[in-house]
Amino acid sequence: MNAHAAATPTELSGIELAHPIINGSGTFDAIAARRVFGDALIGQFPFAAFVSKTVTVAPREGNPPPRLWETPGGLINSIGLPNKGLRRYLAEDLPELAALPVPLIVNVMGFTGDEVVELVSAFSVRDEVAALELNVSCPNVETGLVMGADPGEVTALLRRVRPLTEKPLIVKLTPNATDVVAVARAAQDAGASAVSLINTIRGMALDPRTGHPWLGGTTGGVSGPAVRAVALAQVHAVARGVGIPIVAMGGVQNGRDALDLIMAGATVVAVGTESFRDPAAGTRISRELAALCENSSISRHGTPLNC
Amino acid sequence: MNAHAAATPTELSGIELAHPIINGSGTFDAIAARRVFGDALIGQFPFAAFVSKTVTVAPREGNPPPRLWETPGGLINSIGLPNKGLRRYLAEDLPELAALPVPLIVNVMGFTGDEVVELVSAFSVRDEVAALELNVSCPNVETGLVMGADPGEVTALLRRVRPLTEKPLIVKLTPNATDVVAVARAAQDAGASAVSLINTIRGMALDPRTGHPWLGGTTGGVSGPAVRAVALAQVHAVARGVGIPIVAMGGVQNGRDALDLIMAGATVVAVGTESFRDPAAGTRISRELAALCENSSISRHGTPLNC
Amino acid sequence: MSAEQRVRRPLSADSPARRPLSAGSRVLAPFSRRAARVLERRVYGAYVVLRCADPDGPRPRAGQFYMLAARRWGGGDGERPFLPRAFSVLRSGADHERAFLIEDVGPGTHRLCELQAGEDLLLVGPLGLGFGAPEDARRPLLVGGGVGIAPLAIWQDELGGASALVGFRDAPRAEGARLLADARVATDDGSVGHRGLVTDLLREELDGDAHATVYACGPPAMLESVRVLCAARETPAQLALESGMACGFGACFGCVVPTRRGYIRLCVDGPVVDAAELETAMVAGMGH
Amino acid sequence: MSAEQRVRRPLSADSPARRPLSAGSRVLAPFSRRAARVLERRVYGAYVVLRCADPDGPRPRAGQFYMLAARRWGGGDGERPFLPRAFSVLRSGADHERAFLIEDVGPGTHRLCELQAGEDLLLVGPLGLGFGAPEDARRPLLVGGGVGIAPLAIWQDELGGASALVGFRDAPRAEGARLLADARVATDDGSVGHRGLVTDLLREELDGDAHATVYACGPPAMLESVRVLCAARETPAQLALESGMACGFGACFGCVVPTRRGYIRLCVDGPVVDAAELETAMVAGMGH
Ligand SMILES: Cc1cc2nc3c(=O)[nH]c(=O)nc-3n(C[C@H](O)[C@H](O)[C@H](O)COP(=O)(O)OP(=O)(O)OC[C@H]3O[C@@H](n4cnc5c(N)ncnc54)[C@H](O)[C@@H]3O)c2cc1C
Ligand SMILES: Cc1cc2nc3c(=O)[nH]c(=O)nc-3n(C[C@H](O)[C@H](O)[C@H](O)COP(=O)(O)OP(=O)(O)OC[C@H]3O[C@@H](n4cnc5c(N)ncnc54)[C@H](O)[C@@H]3O)c2cc1C
Ligand SMILES: Cc1cc2nc3c(=O)[nH]c(=O)nc-3n(C[C@H](O)[C@H](O)[C@H](O)COP(=O)(O)O)c2cc1C
Ligand SMILES: Cc1cc2nc3c(=O)[nH]c(=O)nc-3n(C[C@H](O)[C@H](O)[C@H](O)COP(=O)(O)O)c2cc1C
Ligand code: FES
Ligand code: FES
Repeated sequence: MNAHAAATPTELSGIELAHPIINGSGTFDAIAARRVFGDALIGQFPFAAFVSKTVTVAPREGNPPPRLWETPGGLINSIGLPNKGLRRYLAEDLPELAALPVPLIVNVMGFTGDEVVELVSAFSVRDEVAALELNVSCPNVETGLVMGADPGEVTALLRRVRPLTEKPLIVKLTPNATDVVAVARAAQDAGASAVSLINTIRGMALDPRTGHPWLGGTTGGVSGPAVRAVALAQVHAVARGVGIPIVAMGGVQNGRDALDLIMAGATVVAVGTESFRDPAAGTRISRELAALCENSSISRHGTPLNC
Repeated sequence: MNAHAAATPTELSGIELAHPIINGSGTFDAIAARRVFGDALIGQFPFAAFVSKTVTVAPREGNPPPRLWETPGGLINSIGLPNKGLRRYLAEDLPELAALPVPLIVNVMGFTGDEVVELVSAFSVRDEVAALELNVSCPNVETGLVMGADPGEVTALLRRVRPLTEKPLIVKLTPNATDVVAVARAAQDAGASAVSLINTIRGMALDPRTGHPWLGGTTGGVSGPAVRAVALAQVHAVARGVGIPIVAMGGVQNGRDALDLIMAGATVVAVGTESFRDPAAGTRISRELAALCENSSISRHGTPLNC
Repeated sequence: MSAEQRVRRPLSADSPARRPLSAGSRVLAPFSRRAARVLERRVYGAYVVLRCADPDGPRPRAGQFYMLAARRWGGGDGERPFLPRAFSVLRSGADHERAFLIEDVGPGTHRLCELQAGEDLLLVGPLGLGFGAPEDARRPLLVGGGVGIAPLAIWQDELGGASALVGFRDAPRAEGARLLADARVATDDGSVGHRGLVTDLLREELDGDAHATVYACGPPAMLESVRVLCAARETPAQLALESGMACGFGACFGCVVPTRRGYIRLCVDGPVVDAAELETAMVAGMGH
Repeated sequence: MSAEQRVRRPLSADSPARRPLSAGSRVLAPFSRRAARVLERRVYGAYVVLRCADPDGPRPRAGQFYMLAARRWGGGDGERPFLPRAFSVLRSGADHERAFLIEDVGPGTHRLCELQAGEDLLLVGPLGLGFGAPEDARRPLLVGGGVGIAPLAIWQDELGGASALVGFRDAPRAEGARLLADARVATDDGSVGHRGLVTDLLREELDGDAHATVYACGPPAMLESVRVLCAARETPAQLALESGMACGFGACFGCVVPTRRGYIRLCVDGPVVDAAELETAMVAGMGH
């Protein structure tokens, strides 16, 4: 394998990317990483775009600790979307993130349609932002349905917010749904520019000493290699159901895992949990992917691979 | 830990069990194991009840190979329910299984309501059978909906078959559903004696040499430790939503894992994939569980644990 | 041979009233996974041979296999292995010693190849149906490719000698030929013995005298050639096949291979199969 | 000290206009995981000390930590570990040598304790904010419990000496006291030194002379006692806390502990925290 193969530039809904590897929302904080690693972070930025952690309208402290539990080949997190809220994010973080050498994708979540409108409108006018990712894995406080598990909810939401921005809108699907393809199709039909999947799978752990739920948030979401096969199945199914680009993620640890998702239909691959093990994993994975693509005779549907 | 703690007898819908550990359907073939291990299998039978692989009305060859793919801490299988069909199962296997030293639970699946009626009626009159488990994770060939993912389908099915037998009816839920609790509640309300979960989670793998789906059945189901946290979350949620007993499974490897599921609300715990690594795993797990319960001050809702 | 039990059973359970798919027989396995201390680790070119002590296990039949694992299984490449791996018994010495031949081709074999004397092999077995004796006073003829030589070594021991033809990719692998007595060697690159395929040697042998029973184990393409060569000459052949296995004792239904009578579970109805039962020895998903 | 960079930054990113939660400072970490060869593995009673060569890493500040893993990570108890584990730097010698003190309490520490000289530690770091110098010419007073002695050893080195009070569960653990100079020891069972808690010794010391800056690391209950004792005497204290960490560099938001100003990520805004910032040092999910 040629470890220095050239990365293949990629395009996602009009955004130019130097290679197909980006980060998963909430799994890399570029501002904190800059404090820890200094300017090396900027010089060796591991991702072709930076996806922010989910931003909500109101500031959130997040869930009480403990927030983490290790599982076989994976991790359960119940972080609870801590963030400083829209206003402070715009004022404090956006200018810092604009200094990154890659396009910025802001991930947002609203608990009501109005909140999503507010978030999309606010970021729509900011030049620092290349695209928006809608995290729809929360329950709709009005209907009680998990927005992202219900095609009707997704359609209604997109109908409202799609007209509000010219930026690409990526809809991040939840894997905790009977029919993920139906939700993806609803997103596409209502104007989503792309879909991203998978978010974490609902999981739980008990405190071995007490038998009570370990996580402060009671349940959490499983990520990492343990979910890779599930991610691949969902990406494969969604790719056959929609024509818009797919940002695929779930347990990617190396170039082979990334290539699998691309073969299954992804345009771009995101790395989450693996960055916790090695902060520069994104760089390694993009190099491994480039080397695999260069040396491989694999092509998708007879056309050369986007990698 | 006391490795020789006495196993606690357990009762499941009127069936007496010597301890709370049974096998997951399709993960132990007592007849084949007898050929391999001889009478030691009978003398040291590892489970407190034996659950058959799914029986269908018509004989099935199952899916083309390859049928297996190893994942991090788990396994994807696409076996495709091979079985000799109802008629030969009744004639050939049932008499042999009656010789086992534990109660027999027969797992059945129909592709139509009529098929389920035929299966339930046939086993209902056989004294060798202590209980029936309904595998409802297949698509209904009439409606196209996956029976086990839709509460309405489950209600309709149970309304038809519940009156046909006095034996306990255990409904095996699929984890690939938005709202597993709603399905469990539908099963309870329509007369299910118990529910069992989780079945395997939909997953996939690609052949690294070709990039095409590895499994003969294209997709398969993930089992093993990789799914344990997901199983625990679903069991915990279902236990809070229904009052009938729960047979819990998913990645159980040791007494601690079994105890977790019991703490979460299970009456009986099934072992699947771990038996592939050690055919006698059930015995070890039941001993470890007994030792943990003996030495532990843990109790559920203030009442002593059923373990 | 003390604790040994030999039983011949028809495939009663899942194929009553059928003649077995293999002439072979099985020895029953103890019912559980046990630890076998590694006594010696020896390198033969590209292969590792682990010799271990299995005081609680019976003496296996040639062609039977074991499911092997190690402590600290897992944590290798791609967060694997997780399941045990199948290995033919290479040799069964006195004093309950068993040997296995291993080629490092992935995370499971890699971990096993790391084991040193004094560490434990975790094993379940012996499993499957082994080779059956030659019929009609036919001479036994062993044909092996790569790690497929393993079951032939113990069979040669049990037969008290038999001609062996073995093929390897290259010279480091051809070191494996030392595990058989008087083997004729072929290598793909001609670095040792005949340049070409071991089936070239087989054709030559059978063209000389087809009154043989062929016992073959190796990669799918080799076995398929053996099957075709033998079929054309009506020479009986017993093929030890491979397929991906999760359990090795009939529990998972994952290891099926197609035969003229439908799918069989290779772990309980094989791994040795009469060539006449196969339409092809090319098994989907096998071979590297 | 060549490749070393020292920077003092306010917590600008997530707490602008706030004074830092710790008086400490950080040294930047190289941006990636690197392999550090284990030079020596030494047992101190119940603990293992790994000394390794980190030629590509800067010299850390006392109180900073590293995320550690090993090759063939995983495959231990419960199919773990998977994530790296956090360890305070115990000592930072000449020639880019670093040492870590490890107690085997689970699958991650078990695997690290297995490592032998010549094998690789995989590390990311130095991470977090270390200890800050004593203010007002107060004398430094080190208080450690169990593996909590680790960051105090390097701090004692840097300070050029400081009184140390250390507590352990039993005699095998009390061997760890040898890692500090002239430490007064307490053990729960009285097998070594004072029978009772290290905080008994601290109370005695502070009652003698409260003009100290206390540096403490140990189990939550001990740190909480230290906090209360110091607060009552208005003695400043810097506590090195623990919490479960997945990443160690602020990426996962998993390691939060509550402070008077809300949750902080212990890996970037700690692990050293001014005691005055805490309402309690009892952190949910920590301690065995
Ligand atoms: C009855 C029998 C006897 C055998 N005897 C021997 C013997 O004596 N000596 C010997 O060296 N070998 C023997 N084998 C083969 C041996 O079992 C395999 O080489 C071994 O299982 C490979 O495991 P691995 O983890 O090293 O490699 P794997 O990674 O499992 O790769 C092996 C093959 O599996 C496929 N594969 C790749 N990734 C995966 C995945 N994630 N999940 C599932 N499959 C995957 C590919 O086809 C690959 O080439 C025997 C096999 C059988 C069935
Ligand atoms: C900044 C910092 C510095 C540290 N310095 C040192 C040091 O110098 N020396 C030292 O020995 N230790 C140190 N520790 C503690 C060390 O990181 C832990 O002991 C280690 O992570 C335990 O890992 P393990 O796999 O051995 O045990 P684990 O199994 O992870 O058990 C550790 C604790 O985690 C919980 N737990 C149990 N199961 C799980 C699970 N599945 N997932 C998540 N949590 C679980 C329990 O509370 C258990 O007691 C430090 C920790 C921090 C945060
Ligand atoms: C600690 C953690 C925090 C996460 N936070 C978010 C988040 O804020 N918003 C979001 O859309 N996804 C979030 N995710 C999901 C990831 O972006 C990703 O979808 C998931 O982890 C699967 O990828 P992985 O297996 O590579 O980690 C989070 C995941 C983890 C592990
Ligand atoms: C190889 C294999 C075959 C299975 N076959 C069946 C089946 O026929 N019917 C069924 O209801 N469940 C079947 N299952 C699901 C198991 O009974 C069980 O629900 C699942 O494997 C989770 O448990 P585990 O993680 O302990 O294996 C099968 C699982 C495996 C791994
Ligand atoms: S390997 Fe499981 S049935 Fe053969
Ligand atoms: S450990 Fe990940 S943010 Fe602190």
